Amino acid sequence: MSSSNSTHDSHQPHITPMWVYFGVLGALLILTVVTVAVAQVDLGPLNLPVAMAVATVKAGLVALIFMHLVFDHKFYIYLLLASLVFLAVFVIFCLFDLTRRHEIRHEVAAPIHAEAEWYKELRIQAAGLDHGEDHGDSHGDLHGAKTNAHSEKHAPVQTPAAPQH
Amino acid sequence: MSATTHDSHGHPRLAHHFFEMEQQHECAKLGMWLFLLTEILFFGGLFCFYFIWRIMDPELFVGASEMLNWKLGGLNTIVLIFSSFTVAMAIRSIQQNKRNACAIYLAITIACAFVFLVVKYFEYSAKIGHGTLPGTSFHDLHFLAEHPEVKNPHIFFSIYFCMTGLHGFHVICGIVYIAWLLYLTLKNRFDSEYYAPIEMGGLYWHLVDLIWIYLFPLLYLI
Amino acid sequence: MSAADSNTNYINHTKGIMSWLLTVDHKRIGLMYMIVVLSAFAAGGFFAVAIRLELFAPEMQIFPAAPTEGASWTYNKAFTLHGAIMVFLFIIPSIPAILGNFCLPIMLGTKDVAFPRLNLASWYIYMIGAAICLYAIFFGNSVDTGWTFYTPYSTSSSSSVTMMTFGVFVLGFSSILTGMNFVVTVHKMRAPGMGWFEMPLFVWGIYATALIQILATPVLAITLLLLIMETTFGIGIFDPANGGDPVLFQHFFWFYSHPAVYIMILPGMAVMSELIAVHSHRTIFGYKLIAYSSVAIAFLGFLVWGHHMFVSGQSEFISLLFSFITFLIGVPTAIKLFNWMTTMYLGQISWNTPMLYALCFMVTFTIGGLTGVFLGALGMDIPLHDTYFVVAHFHYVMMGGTVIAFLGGLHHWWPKIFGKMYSEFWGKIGFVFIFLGFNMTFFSQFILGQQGMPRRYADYAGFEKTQLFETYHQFSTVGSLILAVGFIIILIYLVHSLIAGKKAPANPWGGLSMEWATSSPPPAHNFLEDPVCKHGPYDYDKVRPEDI
Amino acid sequence: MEPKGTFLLPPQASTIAPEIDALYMFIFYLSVFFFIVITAGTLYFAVKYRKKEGESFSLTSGLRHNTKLEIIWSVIPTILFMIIFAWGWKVFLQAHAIPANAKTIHVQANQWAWNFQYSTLKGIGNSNDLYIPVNQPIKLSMYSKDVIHSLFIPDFRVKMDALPGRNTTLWFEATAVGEYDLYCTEYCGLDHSRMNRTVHVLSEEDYAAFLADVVQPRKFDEIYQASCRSCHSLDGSIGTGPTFKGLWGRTSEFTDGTSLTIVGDVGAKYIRDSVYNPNLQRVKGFSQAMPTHKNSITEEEIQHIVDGLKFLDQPGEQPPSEQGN
Repeated sequence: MSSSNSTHDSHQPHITPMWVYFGVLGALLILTVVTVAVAQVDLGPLNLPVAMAVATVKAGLVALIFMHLVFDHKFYIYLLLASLVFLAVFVIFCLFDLTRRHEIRHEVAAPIHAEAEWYKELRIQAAGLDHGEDHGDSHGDLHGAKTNAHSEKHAPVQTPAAPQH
Repeated sequence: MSATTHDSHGHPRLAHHFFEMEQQHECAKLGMWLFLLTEILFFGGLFCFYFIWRIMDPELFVGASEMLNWKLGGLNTIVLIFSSFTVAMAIRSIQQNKRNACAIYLAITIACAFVFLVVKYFEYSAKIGHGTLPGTSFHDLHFLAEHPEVKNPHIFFSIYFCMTGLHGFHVICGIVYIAWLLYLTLKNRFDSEYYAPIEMGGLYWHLVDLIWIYLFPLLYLI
Repeated sequence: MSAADSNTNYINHTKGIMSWLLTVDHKRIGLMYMIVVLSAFAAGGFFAVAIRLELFAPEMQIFPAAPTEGASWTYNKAFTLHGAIMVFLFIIPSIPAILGNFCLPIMLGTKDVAFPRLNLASWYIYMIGAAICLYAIFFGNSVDTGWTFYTPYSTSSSSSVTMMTFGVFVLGFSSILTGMNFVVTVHKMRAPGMGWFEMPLFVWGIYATALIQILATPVLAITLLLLIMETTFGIGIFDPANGGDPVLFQHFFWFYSHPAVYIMILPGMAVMSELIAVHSHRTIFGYKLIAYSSVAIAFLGFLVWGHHMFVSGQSEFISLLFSFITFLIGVPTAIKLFNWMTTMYLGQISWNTPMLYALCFMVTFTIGGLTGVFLGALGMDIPLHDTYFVVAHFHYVMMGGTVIAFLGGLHHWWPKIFGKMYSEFWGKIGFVFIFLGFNMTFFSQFILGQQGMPRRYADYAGFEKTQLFETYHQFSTVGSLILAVGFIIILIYLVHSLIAGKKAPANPWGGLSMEWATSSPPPAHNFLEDPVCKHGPYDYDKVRPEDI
Repeated sequence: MEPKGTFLLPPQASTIAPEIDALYMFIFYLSVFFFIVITAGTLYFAVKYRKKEGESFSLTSGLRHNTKLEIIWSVIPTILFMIIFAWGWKVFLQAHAIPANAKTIHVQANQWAWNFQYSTLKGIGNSNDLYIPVNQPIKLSMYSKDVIHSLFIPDFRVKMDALPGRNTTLWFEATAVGEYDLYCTEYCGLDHSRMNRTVHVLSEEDYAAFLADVVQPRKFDEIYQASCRSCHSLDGSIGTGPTFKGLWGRTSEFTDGTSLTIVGDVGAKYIRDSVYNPNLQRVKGFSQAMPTHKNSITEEEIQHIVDGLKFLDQPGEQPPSEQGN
């Protein structure tokens, strides 16, 4: 009906040559090995970007070749990119808020740095597994872990539950 | 059904409100892509969950991801990539009217999906056995003893179970759909003119693979 | 059309309840949506009146102060259900699912939407979602969290939050599938000769809405799923007791729910463009600008969710960004208003009921939009946030915008849908009640909010300002009763028209878009001959209605 | 004394209120102007170009766009919006930048009550209404024990959510003595609408009297329970620190080789130093574990500690500071 203004121009479906599919399969398997290999080396802060970069190359191969995006009308690529843009906006804006909340008012930090209350019990039990009856130590450990948690980030974070802390 | 309007392209699978197979196929493909967009944003919420905690609390991920077996994860990656390849081959076969080849490729895809689920089952039961559970049911004392520096480890396992659980659910849906495609292929319902359902199934399956390609390094490796 | 006098149409060509429940005809599905969505509106309206009566005076009047044995209804449950029903069950599906389903394929000159069976499935999914919500309300413990389900209240509330959110989760899929259907239909099913800029603006508006439905609703789905996981397993994303962040929930929630505001208002604007152009009998001024501004609003609508959170403790920098983009979104909205106004210039304006609603929209939506400027300004939002000012603002947009446009659209397409004319006299009477009642109800709430009355308060006794608040609350309650009477009048004369109304001509308003070229009501496949698009939908300077 | 509100706005009772109201009036007049333009224009066209009774449809104007006009009505709103945005940002920053001389009051919100704490010490100086001095910047440091609440004082034009799990802050400077409503504006459950209190703005003298009345120094027992208990026993057993039993009158040897008998003024001074600067003199055999209590124990309370220690070994008698109770 709307073929006159349809975005499609060729009537024959695109049949991808066999070797392309085998090539992509090989590339994907090699890249999987690369991901695993790279992950064995600790790159520090680069761990995440490198892993994401390799994954994106793999995802790109699947999307472009297996999902026929290169052979299809460009509109589908735009659609896919649009969804990724919105996703990126979502993640970046949320992160922007969470990481910069306390920059004007220092007390306002994310609670993500505090451990849930119910771990106290578990930690004591876990410490019991490790060093038997050493009570004082387990307390110290717990305390140490908690203060680390607070001082690790930029601003001095006041424990909200007790103003006089 | 106003039969007068389409006598030019009288394919038996042409629905009444379309003019020609071309239009019907294009509609199906666009609809499927839009559905895939919703899938991406649906998983996107979980990726947002992941990235926020990853950046706010990196120690959690370094410590907790050691608990996952990257060998099993890697095996599953290879299985899924291979199944993605076979489903692409299935579409290629039906485009050339090779129904038997198409059926074989679809069957291999289903088999791969089952292998994936079996591996997943072993991973899950090991976690459950250790008490490495998501949320407040987390009680893996050995983990706590070995990793005193990791705060709130249950959150990592919440992310792990939510993401792989939702992904596993998609794999199960994929198995059902592809099994149905296999049935229809065996009943000679598809040909080089009409294979949109297989192509849609392929797109869906590739997306399931795509998501796993990200999940594997994010959860198991780093 | 000569064949229009044939008596078979989509309503009577097959008979029996199953011919409706299993239909794949977009027009019948539209009617089925009309029945259930308007029932939801009546239910939401019932709660609204209950809320207003409670607030007529300080102290508790009709609701118990606390739930007791036998009387578990509280004011909090009433306002939650009013909000949840109106948002999820009424406004979001109202224009797209009823008028969109009915008109969009006909306006594009096609026989049906791209996926008719999926369209029917959307209706069933809507029904399942609604049934789950009803179950939670009547057989569960209802829900008292507000329609926003803010954590950690929602994770600690003893009401049936899980069940209700699951119902909303299911409803979301109905919305997504409808949106997908419309986007594909617009892209691939247009009649020969109809380019993108020959589409009626209604279609553009619904198209922009559908894009938001597709991109935003999945995020609501995952948010609600995570909320359910948090309540059941304590996964630690939103509840600080489990190491989560309650403000993050607000981000997740508003990432959907702000675009959802545009899911609600864009279709209203879409209807407005039709009403103004057809009843002014004048080509639309700035067609492309209106079309593009719909898409621009849809896009920018994704980037402003944080303006619901200026006092929530989020980063000041992100508030700055959100406020800035909020003001950007004001520009396309203003452009639309000016374009509609100018469209009337040099027109030939019929003062009939749909046009009255269009004029009403111009007034009420302008107030809604302008008061949004107050709320978007960072410093100004501080005293106004979560007061009745916000309540009044979004009712002026949602009700003064969407519901008024919906009523206008319903009157506009009523002859096309049912083939009957309603009483023009009673139409105008109903309009007067709606206009007066609406403005009385909600304008007083602006003053209330500015004076500091917080929203979601069951009781305002014992304040320094009780006396002041009482006056405006009483004014508002009286207005709401007038509004209710208005809706009852409309219901009565519309139902009466079905039984005893005059037969409608194919083109009662002299419109030029394709739906007016077929008979009223249309035949089963919309057109007896496949139509070809020969002129633009608003070529009132070139084509006479009798020539189409 | 109490400022009057207008029809549109409540009284201005803080320094930020006039700033916010100025912005309000600016947007208000602009809105009225544009509302009149749009409504009047719409109605004028609707009347002027209405279709007469019985008139049939004719071809109408083909005016489809006018670039100049469209640019004007895109650019003018954009400029106005940017002005409002910038103004709003300026006021927002003013409302957020806490002056250095602000006095802190801790606020704890729970379902469904407010608790204002005037002292940094736990358990003393609380009230359910908020009492503040006039013309003095006040900083509220808020947190919630359960769900999200929001503190709103309409006459001050201030509002901020109180969140569980972390602190938020809010500041204002009241400009007029009087009583004002304080509301919770974030929906928080059943009695949300009863979570309102009064703000009492007091003159400086009245506020001092209020503080003296409400912020009473804690007694020995309370301080002991809050700050000393985990390290110093009362029954003579050895903890992280020396026991309090028999401390008064004991002769302690310190790591630096000196020793001191804890009696009289010298003893009192030693105890004060130990509380505020514990590592100055450390008793032999104990680690450097004790933190300073500068921020949690006041000078008045030191006296109570000394008194408490004196009477520790005579269970029958009350320390003098507790007799008034």
